Amino acid sequence: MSEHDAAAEVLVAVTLREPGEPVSATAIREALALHLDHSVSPTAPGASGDLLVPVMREELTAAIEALLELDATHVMLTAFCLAGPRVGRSPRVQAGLAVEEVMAVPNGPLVRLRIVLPADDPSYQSITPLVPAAQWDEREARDLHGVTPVGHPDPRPLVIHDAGTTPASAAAPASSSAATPASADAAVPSPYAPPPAAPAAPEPTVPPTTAPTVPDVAPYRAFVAHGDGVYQLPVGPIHAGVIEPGHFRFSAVGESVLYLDARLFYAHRGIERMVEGRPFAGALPVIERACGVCTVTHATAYSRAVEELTGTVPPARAQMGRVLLAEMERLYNHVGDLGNICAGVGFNYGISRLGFQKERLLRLNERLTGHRYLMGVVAPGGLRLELDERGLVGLGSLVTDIEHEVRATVRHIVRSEGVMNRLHTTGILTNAEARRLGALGVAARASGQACDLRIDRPTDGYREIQVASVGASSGDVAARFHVRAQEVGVSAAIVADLAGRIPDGEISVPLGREPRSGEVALAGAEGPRGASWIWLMAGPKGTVARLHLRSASFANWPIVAAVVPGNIVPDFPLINKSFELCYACTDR
Amino acid sequence: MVGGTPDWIGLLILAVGAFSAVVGVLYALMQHDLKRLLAYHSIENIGIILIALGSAILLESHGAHELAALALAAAIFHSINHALFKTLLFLGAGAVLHATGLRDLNHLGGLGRRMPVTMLAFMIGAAAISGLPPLNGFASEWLTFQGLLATAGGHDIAPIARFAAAGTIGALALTTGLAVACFVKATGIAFLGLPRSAAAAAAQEVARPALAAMAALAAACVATGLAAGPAFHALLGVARVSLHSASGPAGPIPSTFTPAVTAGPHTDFAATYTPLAVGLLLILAVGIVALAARYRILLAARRVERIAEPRRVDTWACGIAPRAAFQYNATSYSKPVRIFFRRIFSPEREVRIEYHPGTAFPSSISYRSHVTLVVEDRIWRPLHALSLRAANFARKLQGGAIQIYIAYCVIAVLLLLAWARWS
Amino acid sequence: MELTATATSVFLIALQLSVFVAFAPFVAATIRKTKARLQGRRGPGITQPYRDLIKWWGKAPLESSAAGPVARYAPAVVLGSIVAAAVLVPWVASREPLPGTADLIVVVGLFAAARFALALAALDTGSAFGGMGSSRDVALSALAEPGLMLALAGTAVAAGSSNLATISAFGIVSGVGLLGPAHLLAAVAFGIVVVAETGHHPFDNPDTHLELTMVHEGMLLESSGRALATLLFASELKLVVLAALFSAAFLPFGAATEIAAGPIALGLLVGLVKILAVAQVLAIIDSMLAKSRFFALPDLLGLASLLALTGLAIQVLLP
Amino acid sequence: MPMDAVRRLVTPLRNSPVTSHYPESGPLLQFATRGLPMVDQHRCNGEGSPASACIRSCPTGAILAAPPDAASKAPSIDAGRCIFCAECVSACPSSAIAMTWRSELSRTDRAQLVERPVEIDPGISASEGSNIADHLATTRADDERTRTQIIGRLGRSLHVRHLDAGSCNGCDWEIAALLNPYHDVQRLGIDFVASPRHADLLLVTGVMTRNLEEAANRTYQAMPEPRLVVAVGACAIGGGVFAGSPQTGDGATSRLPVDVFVPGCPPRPEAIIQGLLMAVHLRGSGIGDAAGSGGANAGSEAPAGPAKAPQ
Repeated sequence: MSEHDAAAEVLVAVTLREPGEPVSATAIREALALHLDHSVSPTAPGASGDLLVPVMREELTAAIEALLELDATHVMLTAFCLAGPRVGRSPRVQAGLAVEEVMAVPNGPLVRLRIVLPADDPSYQSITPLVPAAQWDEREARDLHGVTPVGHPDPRPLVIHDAGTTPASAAAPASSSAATPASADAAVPSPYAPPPAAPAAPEPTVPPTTAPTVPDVAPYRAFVAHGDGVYQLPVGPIHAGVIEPGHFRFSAVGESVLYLDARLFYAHRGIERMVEGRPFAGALPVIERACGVCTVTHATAYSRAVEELTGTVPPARAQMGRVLLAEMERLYNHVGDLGNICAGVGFNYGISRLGFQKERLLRLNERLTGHRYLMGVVAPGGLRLELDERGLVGLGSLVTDIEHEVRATVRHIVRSEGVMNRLHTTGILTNAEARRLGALGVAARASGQACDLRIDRPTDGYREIQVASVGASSGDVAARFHVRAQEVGVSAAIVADLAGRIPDGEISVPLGREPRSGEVALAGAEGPRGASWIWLMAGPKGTVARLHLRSASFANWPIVAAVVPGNIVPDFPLINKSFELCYACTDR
Repeated sequence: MVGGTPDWIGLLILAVGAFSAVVGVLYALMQHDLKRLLAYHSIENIGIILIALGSAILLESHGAHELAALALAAAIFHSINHALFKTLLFLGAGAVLHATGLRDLNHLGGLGRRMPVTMLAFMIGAAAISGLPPLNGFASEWLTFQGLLATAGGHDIAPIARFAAAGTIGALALTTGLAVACFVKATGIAFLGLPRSAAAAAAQEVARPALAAMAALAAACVATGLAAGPAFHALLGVARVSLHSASGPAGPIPSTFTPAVTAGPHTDFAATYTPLAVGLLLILAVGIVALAARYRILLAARRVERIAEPRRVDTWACGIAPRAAFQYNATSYSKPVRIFFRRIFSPEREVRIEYHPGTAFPSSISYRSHVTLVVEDRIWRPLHALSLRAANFARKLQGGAIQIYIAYCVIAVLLLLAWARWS
Repeated sequence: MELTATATSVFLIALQLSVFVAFAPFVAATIRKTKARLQGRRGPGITQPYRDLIKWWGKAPLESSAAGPVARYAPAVVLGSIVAAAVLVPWVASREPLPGTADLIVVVGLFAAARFALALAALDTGSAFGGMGSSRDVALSALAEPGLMLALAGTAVAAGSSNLATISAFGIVSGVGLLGPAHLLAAVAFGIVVVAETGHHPFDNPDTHLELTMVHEGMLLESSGRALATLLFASELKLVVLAALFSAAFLPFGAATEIAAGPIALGLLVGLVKILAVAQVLAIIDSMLAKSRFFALPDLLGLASLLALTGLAIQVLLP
Repeated sequence: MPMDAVRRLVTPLRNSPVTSHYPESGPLLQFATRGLPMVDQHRCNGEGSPASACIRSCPTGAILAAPPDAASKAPSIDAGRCIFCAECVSACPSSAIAMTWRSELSRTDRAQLVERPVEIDPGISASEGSNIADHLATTRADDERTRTQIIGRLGRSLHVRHLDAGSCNGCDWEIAALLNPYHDVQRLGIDFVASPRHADLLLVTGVMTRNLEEAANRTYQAMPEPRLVVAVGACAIGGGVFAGSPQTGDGATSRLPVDVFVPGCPPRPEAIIQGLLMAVHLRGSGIGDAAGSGGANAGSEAPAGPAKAPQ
């Protein structure tokens, strides 16, 4: 057996996808008009090339059906407050709450279906029966903004755990505390005010976007199976290893899992609310820390959203630098995840070898940016800090060396029958399920779904480089393992290629025009776990009016829960690690 | 019956015994009805008795009279022991039924707190039937093993019989291992942890006479275990006489029997087990460790916290409040065995999921499982019915006077002795 | 004469028990150290298990709200049973430390008693993980039992007794002649059972922090302080006793055949080396193999039984 | 295949372990490493008022204005809040703030985390670089002294339970990195355990979100005495960038009695080891040993006034 065969046999290369026929905005409008009673008002593409389509609240499902016929996929659903007269382009929009469902048309623009809800009845027909991938989005929007999806199959609280038991203080209006972070120390007044404004009296820049009413939900109860011999296995929120908080309630009979109810959002810090009213630059440290290991992804998505709102084009060095950093982020995550899969089966050789290679990658990150997790570098307008020249020198060869080590280790793992026996056929996510539930990233690619923002909607430096696409079809833990292993090679090649040829010049430019209040931009970035999206609405004077971060983990978590039933209890950690999702960027 | 019987009958009895033992304990493991569980264990124990009987026949037919007597004595000893601990266990199950109205283990739990004497007695019975030293079940199983080892090692015995005995050793070992699993399940799920139903939470200890009966039987299990030497000696005499009548003169009765149970030193196989020594050693070791832990007399830390009683805290449930529903139940406890032996059980399960209309989101999930008792349907149904009747009979006895239990035991022993003597 | 025999017995028991007790954490430490070195790291020091045990022994006790006397006293029963087994197994000398008791079935029974107590204690706390570990442990041990008994039965049949001292002495007398195919098959079967009973790969992962995959440690999750120290020490001691059992039954060479200073010292030395060798093999297995799929384990244990039975068959069917 | 396995097995034996010798040797830093910023009080022209550029630039309020009666108007830096973003360095009009490589900043006292501006003799300060180097030399000597003291007290065993109280995951991954072959904390007698029943020390990361308060309290209650709490990272110390969010508390101190504070965002692994060793030191000196109670609270003088955990 040759060196690579073992790893390659399960791989179904989906490289060089046929670029489909581009779908124009006009085509989408026509498709929508077929399903809707009235003609769709011609809206010009937004700042990020997206299409805003205001629809009546009764027409939302019809509009979605129209888009689904175009093979559109769910991206996110978010709610926000439409206070003030200047919001939006549609004259029908007056005030109150609005909900936007964002869908991506393949080879076409993103479509934002916007419905406006009357203040006295902030409800709409749930789209989850139609778009199962929107299940958590709708529950989150209800918890945080009070918009009720009527007919949602799972009306339990999601984000605010004590909703329905005590008045959720999150839903209480608190615009001043949201506009400026309250200082924990009285000795430091107003530590972080908008630079140009007077620090003393922060003017209430934007009204609170949260609803004034407590969402009408019942207290949370875990969903469990019933029957003779069924017991509930509680795991978390405090896990046994060094793992983030999340509660998993298994309904099981002995070792067989019947159902898994995942309760997350323990680490909900209210990030989106915190940044409201902050200047664009001021929101960055918080967004960056939505998740400590997807910092480049989130910072890039946010920066691109700001750049699109302000019409800023980052300099070439920054664009390539972002690619380099993103691939470094993917590298250390993937190598660590491969090691974690070994930990899931207790394979000490893989754990230690890959653990050490990950440590080496983190060291390279620090050499390059001064931070092991690459925080504080990517910023709106380009990069905040210069990439360290000493870090760039030899980066390519070091990364190549690490990649060789990783490949050798993976080869040993693949040849170790005991390990592969556990990975094969465990935690299967079928192609159809992946599509139905809106899987992203490695999870989707290992189930035969070709989805990669770097290829589908390239931005920054990705427009100038060729990213090889890898995938597998079996959708089990082994497939995800192999996809990651292959992607390590792809990323290492990109880093090795770019490290020596980052263009010289400025690392950042000042932000361009000041966006109109109420203007919205959408930007995504492909992180190690898949595509993360930022939905950003500008407030006055270059501030954040409303921000929604839909991380890749958020989209993938319900899928983990759906994949586990039918497997046995001791395989759950392995399945979980093969998806390797963050809790932090899901919970925010 | 034992003496002069052809080999094939011995082999047949051995095979039937091994089969009965393994199948009995496996089916017992699948039960979560306490009484049915115990009833299946009767099949297991009959199997063990048959194994001893089979080896006795094989040994006898090859002229190893002394060892044959040993094996036959083992069979009788085990039937007596079985009568003791099985009665004790049925009484315990009856007490549970009386206190809670429940026989389903999946609804029990935490009874030990409210019924400590019943728990202790049941636990002793469980340890005895699981064959744990130094109790009586271990003594007779030890002898059964000795009979098998002697058969497997006997140079004059036909190879096929020796191999059969060797295989039966494995079967008997599997049986004892599974019996431990089954009785940890029965004891642990019923008496330990948190109550799984309101009835279990409200249980009250049964009346004193019933407790006395259980205590007496538990004491008998311990005493028979520790005094296995003399008991065995007496039974050996019976067995010898029985064999003698059938197959000519046996060897002289050895005078070397000590309190130890010895597998005759006169043949090519010998072993000794001194229950009293092992029992004392165990009590000593456990006692020293327990005292050391209680008073921390060994390796006391530099600064010993003066905490008389342990601080009580919620059972760790990963950061949430513990609940009874989080505990393993009887079905779950034996699930690994059910899957290990799925070919025998051909388990079926039915997971019924109802969905929210028009979606793939479940609105309710219910689970049912069923174990097909293939062996039972085809082979063991009569025996099964018999043991169930025995179970029902024992249940009728539960609340009653101690004389009845004693009478029951005595009758059982007398019947067995009679069988051994005149068959 | 009688007095001398008793004194010798007492001396042997004291020697063996104190060496086992003092040595058990060290054996555990060598396993950890070897594993660390095989992973390219320095690993914990050789005294670490001692420090851990002393530390836990000195900590304040906690008791779970659901637990009762079973959880409280089970650790003593567990360790007591293993200690009793430690007394019975002939190790330094091929002679019963305690006369009339060194029976292999008794030793196996004592292990079963320890398992019984621990499995019950795990259920007493009302913790899902305790029940899970307990259920897995008794199921695996039940399947390991035939392999264990058949492997030992092979040696018993060969020696004509289930007395371990007799078996050990028979092995020494037989010398190299002992190492026939039947013996080797039984030894391999017993080795598999030792791996299963001590909770090493592929049966259990002693290093895991994932409670869902635990077997043995799952039962210990609720223990704290002295109970934890007792149970951890019991499992360290169990490994030593199993290794000693292995050496008595399958590799008795080196054990003293007469009671004199020289042979006893040699027996001690050789005995320690054998136990350490068993431990190192476990460490290497841990480093080479992954933890197996839970429902693949019966195959492995079935293989052990089959090997042992084959060994026995060779013995009884071939003259 | 078997040859493969053997080769795999013996490779690490041929090479010496990759494990670091921290704390005998220092941490492995890079040129670019961003440690705690330092304020040069002579260069600082600052009026030290809240309006100063550095104070306004700091996203976490880690730069504290000098008290009105202080001789120098230069601000202090609160290591417990600093996220090492270097925003203040670029904001300072007089280049009085510089990044240093100092990353091992653990303290048992919250108040000690506030770093006063540095006294540097203006005569020597010919160049900015030499000042920083001098300062670094003295602080590193301090750190090394602490380290050697700590090693003297070690020789015990420490079992650690990690508690994520709502972190961004960064600290958690650095804690996980402690187990990799390079850091390998097991060599120091430190190990991570699955059950709080087995633990001596609770390693807390994150801001203590409202959703986790109950779980955090349960975890602490589930630990046997004596027990210690170490707060890792800016979030656990005082909320970090998330301070003031209505969904969070202000770090572990708002619920648990913290004994050792480990600043950083996230702290480098060596810094976490330093914090753990400092906790071992505490145990050795008896500070964390009060049985039955929540343990002596070494951080009680912290400005945030950590609450004792309810018993």
